[in-house]
Amino acid sequence: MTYQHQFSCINQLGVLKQTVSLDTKACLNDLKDILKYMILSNVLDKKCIALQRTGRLGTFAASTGQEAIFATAGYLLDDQDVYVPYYRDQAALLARGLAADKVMSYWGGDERGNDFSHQPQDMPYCVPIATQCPHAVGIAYALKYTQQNNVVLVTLGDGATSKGDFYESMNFSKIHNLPIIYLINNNQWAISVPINLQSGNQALSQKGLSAGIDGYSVDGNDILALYQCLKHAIKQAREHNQPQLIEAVTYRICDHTTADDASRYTCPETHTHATSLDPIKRAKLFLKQQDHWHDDEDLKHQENSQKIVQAAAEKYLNTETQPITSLYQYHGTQEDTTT
Amino acid sequence: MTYQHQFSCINQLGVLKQTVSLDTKACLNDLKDILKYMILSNVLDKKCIALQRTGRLGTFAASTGQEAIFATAGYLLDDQDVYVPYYRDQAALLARGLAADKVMSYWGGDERGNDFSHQPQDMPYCVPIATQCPHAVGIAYALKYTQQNNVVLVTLGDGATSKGDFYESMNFSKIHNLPIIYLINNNQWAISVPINLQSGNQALSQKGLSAGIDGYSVDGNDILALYQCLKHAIKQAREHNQPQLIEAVTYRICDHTTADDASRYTCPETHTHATSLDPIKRAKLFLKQQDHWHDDEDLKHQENSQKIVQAAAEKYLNTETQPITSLYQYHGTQEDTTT
Amino acid sequence: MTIDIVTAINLALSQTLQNSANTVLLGQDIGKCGGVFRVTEGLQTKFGTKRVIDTPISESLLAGMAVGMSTHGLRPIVEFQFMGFLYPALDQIINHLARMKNRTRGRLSCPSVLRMPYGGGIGAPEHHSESTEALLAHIPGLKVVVPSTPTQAYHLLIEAANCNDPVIFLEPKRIYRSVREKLDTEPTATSASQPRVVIPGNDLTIIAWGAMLHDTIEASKQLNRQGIYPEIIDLVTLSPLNLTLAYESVSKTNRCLIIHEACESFGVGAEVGYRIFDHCFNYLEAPVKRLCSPDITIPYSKMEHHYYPQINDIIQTSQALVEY
Amino acid sequence: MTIDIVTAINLALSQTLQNSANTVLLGQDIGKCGGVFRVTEGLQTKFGTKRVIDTPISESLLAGMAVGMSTHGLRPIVEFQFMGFLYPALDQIINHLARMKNRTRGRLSCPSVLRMPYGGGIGAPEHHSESTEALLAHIPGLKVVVPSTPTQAYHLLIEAANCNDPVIFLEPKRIYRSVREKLDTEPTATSASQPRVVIPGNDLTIIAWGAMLHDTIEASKQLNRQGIYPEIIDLVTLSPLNLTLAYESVSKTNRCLIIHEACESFGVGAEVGYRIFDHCFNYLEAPVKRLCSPDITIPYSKMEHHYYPQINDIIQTSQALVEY
Ligand SMILES: Cc1ncc(C[n+]2csc(CCOP(=O)(O)OP(=O)(O)O)c2C)c(N)n1
Ligand SMILES: Cc1ncc(C[n+]2csc(CCOP(=O)(O)OP(=O)(O)O)c2C)c(N)n1
Ligand SMILES: [Mg+2]
Ligand SMILES: [Mg+2]
Repeated sequence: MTYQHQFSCINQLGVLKQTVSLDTKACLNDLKDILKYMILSNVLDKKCIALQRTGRLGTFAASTGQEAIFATAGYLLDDQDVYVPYYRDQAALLARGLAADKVMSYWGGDERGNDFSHQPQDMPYCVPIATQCPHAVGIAYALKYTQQNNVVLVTLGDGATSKGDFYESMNFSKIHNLPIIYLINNNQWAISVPINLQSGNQALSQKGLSAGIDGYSVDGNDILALYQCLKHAIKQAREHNQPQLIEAVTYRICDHTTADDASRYTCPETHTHATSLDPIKRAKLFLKQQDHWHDDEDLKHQENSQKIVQAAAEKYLNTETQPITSLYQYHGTQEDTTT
Repeated sequence: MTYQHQFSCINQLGVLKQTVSLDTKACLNDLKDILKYMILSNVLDKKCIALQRTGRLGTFAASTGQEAIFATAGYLLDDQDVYVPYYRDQAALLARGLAADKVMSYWGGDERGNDFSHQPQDMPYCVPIATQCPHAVGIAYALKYTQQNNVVLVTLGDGATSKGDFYESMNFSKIHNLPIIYLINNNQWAISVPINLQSGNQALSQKGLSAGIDGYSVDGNDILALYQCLKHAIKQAREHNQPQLIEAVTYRICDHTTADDASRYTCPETHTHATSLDPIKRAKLFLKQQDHWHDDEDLKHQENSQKIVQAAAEKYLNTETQPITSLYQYHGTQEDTTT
Repeated sequence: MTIDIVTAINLALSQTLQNSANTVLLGQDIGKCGGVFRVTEGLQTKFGTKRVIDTPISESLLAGMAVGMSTHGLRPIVEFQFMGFLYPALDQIINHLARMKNRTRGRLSCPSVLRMPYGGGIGAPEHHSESTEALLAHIPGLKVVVPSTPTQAYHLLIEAANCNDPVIFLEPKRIYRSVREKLDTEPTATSASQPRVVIPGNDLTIIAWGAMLHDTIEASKQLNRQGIYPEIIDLVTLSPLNLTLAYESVSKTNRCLIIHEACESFGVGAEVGYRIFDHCFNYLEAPVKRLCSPDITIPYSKMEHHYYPQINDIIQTSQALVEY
Repeated sequence: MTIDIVTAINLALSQTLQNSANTVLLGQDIGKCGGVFRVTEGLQTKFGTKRVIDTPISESLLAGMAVGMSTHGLRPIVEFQFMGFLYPALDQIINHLARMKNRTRGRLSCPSVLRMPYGGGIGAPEHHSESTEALLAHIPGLKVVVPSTPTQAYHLLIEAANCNDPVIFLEPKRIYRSVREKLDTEPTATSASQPRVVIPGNDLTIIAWGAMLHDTIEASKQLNRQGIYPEIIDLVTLSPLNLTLAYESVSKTNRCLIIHEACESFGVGAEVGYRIFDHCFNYLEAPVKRLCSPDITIPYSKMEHHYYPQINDIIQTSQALVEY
């Protein structure tokens, strides 16, 4: 029972570390797909911020600089697995098949943004910090109970690891050996509270030890490290019902949300440095070196994403608001007799 | 940052392990005093159970078999330190100076049982599991803030280590380096739930690792091991503001409370074995071997305790109930202007 | 053969586990121990540890797991050991259990039952006598029910277990063992959660539920001897409120008394009282009265009889109301 | 120079920190960031990180620490970021903060203030618009206050900070910046937490607080033009309730309307409405009416104006009441 120090595979220049072996070509194809979702998420972020600034969207939480974590997680799960997001997961949801206009719909203040018809078993956005963890445990129990061979992946921020729900959840997951993966987006900030005022330990992955769960810390800007680590964790959870904890270390180079102004509390040098570690840039460098991405693709996928996002925005802006009756429709207070 | 495997100093026959050195005579004198409180607590347990069985006391939680943990903790704290109990701490409270009739008063359903005038800064009994931990953190912060050189010791059960409050508390204690000691009475049961259904890890002391706090597991029936370990922890907390976690491993050889019937869910063999490990017996054997306890003292201190407890029972039974006005007196809803 | 409320609930749980393979029970000590009040006695032996789950002490987790389980095909029935230990779970209950269906526009819903003993009068330690049903009743999306007899408890629990949405099931622990009757397992024509007239009468309407209902019936017997005949209504469902029966009754009796053991201010009696005032404004010959506990913390056991309304209080308040 | 409510609270906090060395502030983002609404702006720079403490995300811990700090010589003022995130702390608030004094027969008490923005109407995301004050009002031992103007906010906070017992301080975030006035720091003759008549009138009594008070004043202006003159009462303190002023008013106007943005059932309006019915029974010419939000979950921002009572609703309900 240990926690691993930060695991990484490719350096800042996209160069594969000598110790790492790339198992298959398939992996590189996967990484290429993941990169596309990262780009899409990045473009979507910008659009949503623009919509918010012009009064056409509510408060929005971007995930700029953290795309690799979410895109990889969303991509690696099977269709029948259950993804349990918090609120910064657009890259994962896109990789799971969510239409981009749903993201706008949600942040635009429309409950229909949570209608994940692409993956109807996925949980909706979760705002109260860490409260999604117990849900994930309940789902994992249900999956194991019905002997489905599926797993649950739940995400949370570094700030969320301070909250009781997270520990209580891990504790139960381990006692009952549930197929669950906890994935922490350690972006160093919880709004304005820095990680050293959030936790007094050396690594958040260490928090798994309290429950007897193995924890891994991984470079959250390193698409290959994330890929390998998440793949391993999903396998452990799926095949051995071993709960898993992964801390992906990154940096929130965006504001917390559009309601925030990070310049009030961050240090410009750190910000600049963090920006230079951008996971999209690094993934491109790496895939180019592996001959799986070509110069013209930068532009092509950027434009493609722009088109998708533009179409989504139009759809969102042209959507009628819900009928007033919808406000009253979904409160369960009627008895019924289905068993 | 590690957790220590179970630490013990004397074996079941009271024989000092070769590796252990007894620093001072003072220690043996202390242990003798602690033993007296253990005996008193044990006698008090029996009396309270008898009072409950005859309808003269409400539900009562004994601590039979766990006396060493509480008596040592209560004894080792300074007068100005703050003791934060849960509900099984009578041995500690007695060692802190609480009159035995107060224990009866509390379990007899009288709020005045919480009037710890002997140590007015100590917290009252705490029933909702683990909720005393955040109180202890607040107190530790207050002590450090006002630069008092005192520490807080908070106790909890093995079951309480499943609750969010415990983890949230440790996390904050470490971030702010507070003078606090968490002492777990791991008596293997939370009412009927055994430790393996309560936690999936190897040792409860490991839970400190989540917060970056060093944890120790100690034989909770070994008075010398407890003494050394608690003394060390109190020193670390007092002199270095390092929060400490101690798991004292023991066994609840009594029912959970008088409302419980442990025979419904425990195994008789385990119970018999656990009884043979009784800390009072072992402490006597050890102190006799160290020439700090003599055969006639067994009886003497037993009788002495009986006298104290009998007097307490009489006082309790002759106490008038509170005036009805007292029910209305202590709800703070009046403004005032003291600053 | 007569049975008590504990046994009735046990039978309803057993029946539900038998009929619905997706039902699971969660709670502290509900396995071998059978729960601190023995409500789940024998169920783990019969249905196994996967379906009757002894949990760690993590109330917030339990409610949160109920959310995840129920959105994903299971039908969890959670036992909270005492209502005073429910509070850590309120976050999950208010923010998720009650809202998931609305949040997802009906995509995910939370069929689940949260059971717990409530109320005092058994001489239990601090925090074991809570009656804070008003907190739950204020939350849209929750149904809050309270049985007061074994047969009713049985049907109410079966109904709750079959409900497609969350139900808070409050068990009046003071009468767990004292109220006995022959169990009638035949489904009733109307829903078990409908309010009902327990004793018809013409002089005033008394509304109660749970353990207080039985004190009210007792008081009523004594009032009868003085020629006062209250109509007694068992509210059964505290939220959503259905007061049709109460309005009819008060329109006839012109007087109304509401009884509960929670403290008075902002309690369930405020809502019921307000609504009756409002709807029966032209029928009332006296103000609607409440008989509740005072606005103080529940005293420890030695003094708790100074807290809850006692049978004599019911008699006196009723007399005063009739004479108003 | 006029100031807004945020600034008034900031000044009151600063004043309190200055005057009382034992006062500490606790909360998420209250340091450098100055709080998500900037209420604590500049205070950490001025009073240091030991007194203005940026905490981890652990609401339950914050309330629990307030218990421990306040029993041991400090006077904590805790900021909860939004009322929707208070729920994890309810256990500590209900079971400890409100009860410690009673439990220890006065040996330990909990002088502390729990501040939080409440209410909707600012287009915030889910869970950021809660108005569940009724849950807190039902708990004996807590004082619950709501300011509605800058000067009142200032004095109310100073008073809360000086109170020897816990005070829940609810900040109407919708009017944080919109209501401005010249700050009068002179202590008032009466306690700031007393209900007050905001506008005298004879035709009906309207009771409101927080942000809704201002909508009520706005509606009143329009009603005046129609010859209807409501007497408007700002309740200020939701618990413990003091309705003396309201009874006097209703005895004069014979009509009463209560307004709040929480959902209707089991809300504060139920208690206030019930009491007025009860006390003013012989004076009422129409039933006491409530104008509240419906019993549903607060909609996301696109539809929230269909939820809260709007100015027009106040006008129409008032008209109907006068014509009753
Ligand atoms: C229980 C709770 N408390 C407070 C908040 C307000 N809040 C929203 S986001 C946030 C910070 C979360 O930080 P982290 O978990 O690190 O996630 P990140 O936003 O950095 O991805 C806070 C405090 C909340 N949503 N829920
Ligand atoms: C929050 C909460 N949930 C449930 C209970 C009921 N309860 C009382 S004692 C207990 C078991 C506690 O076990 P542990 O922490 O191991 O302490 P022990 O009694 O064994 O010393 C439980 C579940 C409670 N008091 N508080
Ligand atoms: Mg973060
Ligand atoms: Mg235990």
